[in-house]
Amino acid sequence: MTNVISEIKKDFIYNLLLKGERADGRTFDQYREISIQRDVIRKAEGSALVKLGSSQVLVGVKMQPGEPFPDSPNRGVIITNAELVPLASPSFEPGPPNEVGIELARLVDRGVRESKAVDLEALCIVPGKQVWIVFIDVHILDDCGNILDAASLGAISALLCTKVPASKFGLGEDYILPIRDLPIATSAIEFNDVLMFDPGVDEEAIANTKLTIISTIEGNICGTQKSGTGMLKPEQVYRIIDIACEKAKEIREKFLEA
Amino acid sequence: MTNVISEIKKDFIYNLLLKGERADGRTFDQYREISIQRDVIRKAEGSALVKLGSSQVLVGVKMQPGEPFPDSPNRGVIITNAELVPLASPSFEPGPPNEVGIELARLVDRGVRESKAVDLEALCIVPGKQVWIVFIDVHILDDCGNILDAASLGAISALLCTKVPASKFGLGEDYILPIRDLPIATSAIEFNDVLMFDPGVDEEAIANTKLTIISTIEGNICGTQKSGTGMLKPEQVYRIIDIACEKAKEIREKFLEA
Amino acid sequence: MTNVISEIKKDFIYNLLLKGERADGRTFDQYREISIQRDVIRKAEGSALVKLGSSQVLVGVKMQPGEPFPDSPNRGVIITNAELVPLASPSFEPGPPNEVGIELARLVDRGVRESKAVDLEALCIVPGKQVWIVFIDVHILDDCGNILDAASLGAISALLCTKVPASKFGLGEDYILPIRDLPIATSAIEFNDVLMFDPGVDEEAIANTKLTIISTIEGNICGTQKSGTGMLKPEQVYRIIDIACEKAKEIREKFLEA
Amino acid sequence: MDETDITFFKDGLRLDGRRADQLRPVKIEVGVLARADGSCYIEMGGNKVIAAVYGPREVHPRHLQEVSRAIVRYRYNMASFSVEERKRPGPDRRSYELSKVSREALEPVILTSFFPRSVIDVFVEVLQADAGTRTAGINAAAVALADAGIPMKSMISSCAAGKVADTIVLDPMKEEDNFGQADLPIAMTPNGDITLMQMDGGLTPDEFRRAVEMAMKGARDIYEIQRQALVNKYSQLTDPGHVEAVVQ
Amino acid sequence: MDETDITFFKDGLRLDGRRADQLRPVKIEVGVLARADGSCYIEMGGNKVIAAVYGPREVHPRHLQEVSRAIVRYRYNMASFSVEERKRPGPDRRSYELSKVSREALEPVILTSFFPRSVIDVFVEVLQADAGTRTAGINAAAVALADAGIPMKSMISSCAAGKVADTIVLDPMKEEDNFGQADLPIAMTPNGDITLMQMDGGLTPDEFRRAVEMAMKGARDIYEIQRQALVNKYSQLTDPGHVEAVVQ
Amino acid sequence: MDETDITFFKDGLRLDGRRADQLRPVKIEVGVLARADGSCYIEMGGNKVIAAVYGPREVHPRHLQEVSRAIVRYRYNMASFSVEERKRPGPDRRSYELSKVSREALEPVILTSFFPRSVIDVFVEVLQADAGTRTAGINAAAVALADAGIPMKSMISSCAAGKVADTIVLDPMKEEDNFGQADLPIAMTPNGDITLMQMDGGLTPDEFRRAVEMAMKGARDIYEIQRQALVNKYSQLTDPGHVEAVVQ
Repeated sequence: MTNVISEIKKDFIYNLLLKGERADGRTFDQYREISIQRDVIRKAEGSALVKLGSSQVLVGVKMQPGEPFPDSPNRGVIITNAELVPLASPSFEPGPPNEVGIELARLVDRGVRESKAVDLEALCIVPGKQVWIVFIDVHILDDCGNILDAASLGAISALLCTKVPASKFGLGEDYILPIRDLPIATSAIEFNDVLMFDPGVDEEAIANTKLTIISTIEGNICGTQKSGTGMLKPEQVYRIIDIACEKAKEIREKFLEA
Repeated sequence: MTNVISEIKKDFIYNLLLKGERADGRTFDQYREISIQRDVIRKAEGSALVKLGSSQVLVGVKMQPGEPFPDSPNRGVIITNAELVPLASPSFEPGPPNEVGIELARLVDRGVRESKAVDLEALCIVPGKQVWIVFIDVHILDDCGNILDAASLGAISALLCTKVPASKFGLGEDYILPIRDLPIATSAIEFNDVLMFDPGVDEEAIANTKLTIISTIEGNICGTQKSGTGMLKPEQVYRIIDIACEKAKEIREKFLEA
Repeated sequence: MTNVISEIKKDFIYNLLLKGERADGRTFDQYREISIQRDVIRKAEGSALVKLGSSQVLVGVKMQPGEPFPDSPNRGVIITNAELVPLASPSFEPGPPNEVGIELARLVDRGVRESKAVDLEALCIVPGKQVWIVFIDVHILDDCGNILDAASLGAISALLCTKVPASKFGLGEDYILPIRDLPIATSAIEFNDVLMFDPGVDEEAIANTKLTIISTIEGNICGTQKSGTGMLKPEQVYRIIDIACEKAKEIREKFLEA
Repeated sequence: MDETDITFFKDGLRLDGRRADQLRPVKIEVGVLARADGSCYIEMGGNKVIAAVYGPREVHPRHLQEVSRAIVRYRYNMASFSVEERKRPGPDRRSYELSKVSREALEPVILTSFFPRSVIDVFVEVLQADAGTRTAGINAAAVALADAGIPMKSMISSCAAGKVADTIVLDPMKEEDNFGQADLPIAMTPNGDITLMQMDGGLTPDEFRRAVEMAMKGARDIYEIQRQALVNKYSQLTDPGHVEAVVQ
Repeated sequence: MDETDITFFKDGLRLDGRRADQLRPVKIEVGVLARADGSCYIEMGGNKVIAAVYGPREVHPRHLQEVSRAIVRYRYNMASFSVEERKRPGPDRRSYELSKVSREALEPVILTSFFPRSVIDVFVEVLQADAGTRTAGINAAAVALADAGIPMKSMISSCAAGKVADTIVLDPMKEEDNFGQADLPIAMTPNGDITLMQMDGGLTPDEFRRAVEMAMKGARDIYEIQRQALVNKYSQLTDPGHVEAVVQ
Repeated sequence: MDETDITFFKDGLRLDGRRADQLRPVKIEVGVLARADGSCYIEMGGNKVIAAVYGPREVHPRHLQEVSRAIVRYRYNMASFSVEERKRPGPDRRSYELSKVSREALEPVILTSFFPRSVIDVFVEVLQADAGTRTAGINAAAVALADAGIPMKSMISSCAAGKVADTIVLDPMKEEDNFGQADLPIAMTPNGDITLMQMDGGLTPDEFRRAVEMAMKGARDIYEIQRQALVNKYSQLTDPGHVEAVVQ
């Protein structure tokens, strides 16, 4: 029954697309409504609940002192994890993260890491001995499409309000985690040579190619990832990049620099 | 074939119950014959083989020095584990403990812990650095019903004959582990408003509600757990508690304080 | 389809055997062509690619300082692992080693360990604190039968060219790992009272009994293992031992002592 | 659980100003998730818990199917950031036990025989923990089941009582739970049929009775809030039949 | 295995007073478990091992089924408290290997073709270990198979020989196993067909033969004890047919 | 990735003497494994990678079957000894991600609809790693698919571009990868349809375009080597039809 409905939905969306329309009336490069609530989890050092249309992602940041990696003795450590808990979608299953969850976590991580948003050197406590470990935990609550962009936005939002819990560990006074960049992930799917940003879950189901661009304040690209079993022409890639950087700028200005 | 037999058995027991009888002629609050053999495993610091009718449970206690938990630096550590090995029942499967095994281990642990039977402070070797770790390992050998009561009785019996292996670790002379309380778990199933203690495996199969009461020397309650997918009236709970404390007293006096 | 072919193959080999012949024209105690390439993996401290007919096994040896076992504080540690990766055979599956892979790794390990080929005392760096850990990693690439003999030959070949990476860890100059014995595993299958050495994959499929003999330079036996669900007469065992020691000598002289 | 130097009462009131028999503030929202068949968000004091229900749906793997009824699965899970010290993701022994007893708290009222060979999945995520996550989870899950239109004999409401400084108190908060003398969570139907009962600590039989009765009183108060939350959501609907059935 | 300063012999006798070719005391009880289809408890020296057999029964998961025969599974498991230093519960690499060779020691005599698409499960629990747990386990398992009424071509009996202080000895105990020069466990039918043979250490081909022969002698002695234990259990039965078949 | 004091260029050439737009030496051998349905060994600089293809074959477990097409599985795995510091055997998070994107790089050209309900398994083993293992793996896997006779719309060729010392370079080696400013691996058809694109580091949109174009040029060069390797293997065959089809 579910499958029949979903096939009908797909046909509906497919036919709309051929007419140049989207099911919810958006333009092809238009994002759904975004809302960000920060500091929603008192037990976390930083947290943010991001709603992207009906998609909901909660990101919590926890910090604790720990050992640095041997090959970077003077730098803090970022560990990003994503839980695609079965509460969020009929297609998520209990158990350790599968390749979809791992890819999502690694992309969120890549945005934070490659943009150098967090000054890892500043997270060194005792060189070679003790550094801050920053755990970024992404908890998907409702997957109505494009949870990667939501998770990425949630991560930087949570980091922006993260307080380093120094006093709890006898390491001086708490202070706000310094953030140096604001990486934003923007994803588009390709279907019949149409490029659609911020795909809903039904749109994701019909398209089989997605490209994610993570861009920085400077308008540079710090991460990309093609996913899905389709192909992209180089021109499509460049077109996505142009729009993605523009969209990222809008989102950044509206939600992170306000 | 097995299933047909078991259905016939169930009907038989069901019909007996309606007449106020049990298959093995016991009264509703009567336990099967209990036997306890202590110190059966030479390699363990303490051990006990409990037979409860045909149910057999072997509990071994091992001790070794280790680190305390950060939030209780001056207290020893108890770790309770239960193996429902497939040797013991056609319904047990190889692999890590499932929720039934975990619940059993945690209830055995709760009895020992909440009754404060073991003086954890006395198990501190070097405050904050080294304490005794007490491993209580429950090995179910034959599940003919009510293995929780047998396991719980096995745990306290094994602890009662546990010798702290201090000399083995260069920590002075061996001594008997001091035990301060004798928690006893007593379980009853409810069926058609009949309360039956020490259910056999076939009785467990027809009833879907069980209540376990763990009580102390003082006659206080240090743990309870309702399990199964049925309901209990408060009056039934209170009735079970009254009988349970009485039964526990009898078992304690006969087998542990002798 | 595959199964039909494989049944036909089996019948073919079976009928040949009854006539005293092998499918590839070998005599019953003849090994397939052996080739050994050493130092094929620059990132490993030692390595060897062994081809035994079409079977291919790659063994890499890595070394790093680590802690000794408490019960042998002055001895290095050997850890042998085998990956039966699914690339090597349609019957291998992804995932942690199953009992076949574990048995293979443990037999390779047994040969090295029981022959005392590696002087573990010489691998002590700081008594009780730091010793060399020798990782022998067996990577099966193509299972065309008798991969155990190939793996065992690969392990000793890789050890023979292993350079202790002392300088990398600030522990003096690199030196060649001293090897004191050259254990060789030789395996035979039994079928209809015929004993066949170095079985191919189809021969393995029809016989259900295999005996592996690991022998040393001195002609002593340092390990044996019967595997498979058949039986062996003592006389068959002794016959295999006699030939096995002879074959091992030939292989050792030709490939390891050259 | 040890008693410490903590003063649990001041002028007859608890650390957070409550009377001994008073609940913490409770807030319930119904239907907060788009993908789930039913969902509920609850705050009980500092606890923030979300529950989703999927089903009845097909069972995977197949061999878990029951020919005469739906199976019920319940997964209690804590977010890594929900507690003071970061929790490793994934289930631990505690969450396996809580999942089992929580499932057994709800299953008695679910009409599983309506849906042979299927599964009803209940997923509970603890987003912030503050003592009482299992009771909060059960309360949310029961409302989510109703929101999913799963036929139930009655609502299930859950609450704990505890003992601190030799006093029986309702709905213990974190400090009372950590340093108190006993904790007794229950779940029940509006008729007072008990479907969950656990306890640890130390209680005399008389204290036990008083704690059970106090916890039942708390559960009854929570039932009213559950009912109201469902009525609020479904009051505009033309045919609120199944809601009525649920909360009757 | 290293030789150390241990003196293994005194006045021609071993540390525990045995002759070189003498078994440790063996005690076998049949049918010790109520739930299992067959069971056996064995003591061999300080080893205490219990075996249970379930089956023939349905195979789960299905894809393991064989259309023309029963599969045999064997699970060797050590209780955490069975050894000097507590063992983590669950199988390790050693127990996987021992399970495999033990299964292969029994499978040759089990008439698996009588029970297509089914499984015969053999579970062995080591309750106390004292060198020789695999041979004790196989001995118990073989009796448990007979007790379960599984049709077998013959009994299987298992024993080890070892080498200590350059002497071949029967049935090594812990000290001889830990510090000896070689260990050679075998299993066989009463006819001397070998179904298990492992060895580690160092033996000349001649020592190897002598060790095999000594181990076979030990296995024959154990066979008598296995047979007697089964006869004792089944001697009262009116139709001991299948027992006779088993041990003949 | 940090820039360090490393001098990446000397006299306009890279550390290993290459020009900025030059590939490392590539060597490809087809059909190197006997058991696999198709196989390929590749060396790209210091990378040594082997790929095997099995299938189309039956899917286990069954519930993964697709009624209208073959599923494709791809397993990227590093040998423990393939890297400087020994890697624990088994997949880690990185290898799960690489397996996913590599599979998605090949699946677009595989005619999966020819083989409903079956699976095409691609196994890639990294024997020695030296930056660029995922691209080497995809190149080997694509040739192995052709060698296995799997019908494909076209070949897939993969190469990375990077940025070091503010210069865009082709096919970064280890030092350039570790200490460079960006890495951008792609895979594509001979027509320039991109099937894999990843990137990390920092690139302006203009640099990004130049890197994509350089990586595409590298992939085209690799395609010629793949094609030649297949032609060499199949040139003696009387009917090289399916090879032609593959590399058209």
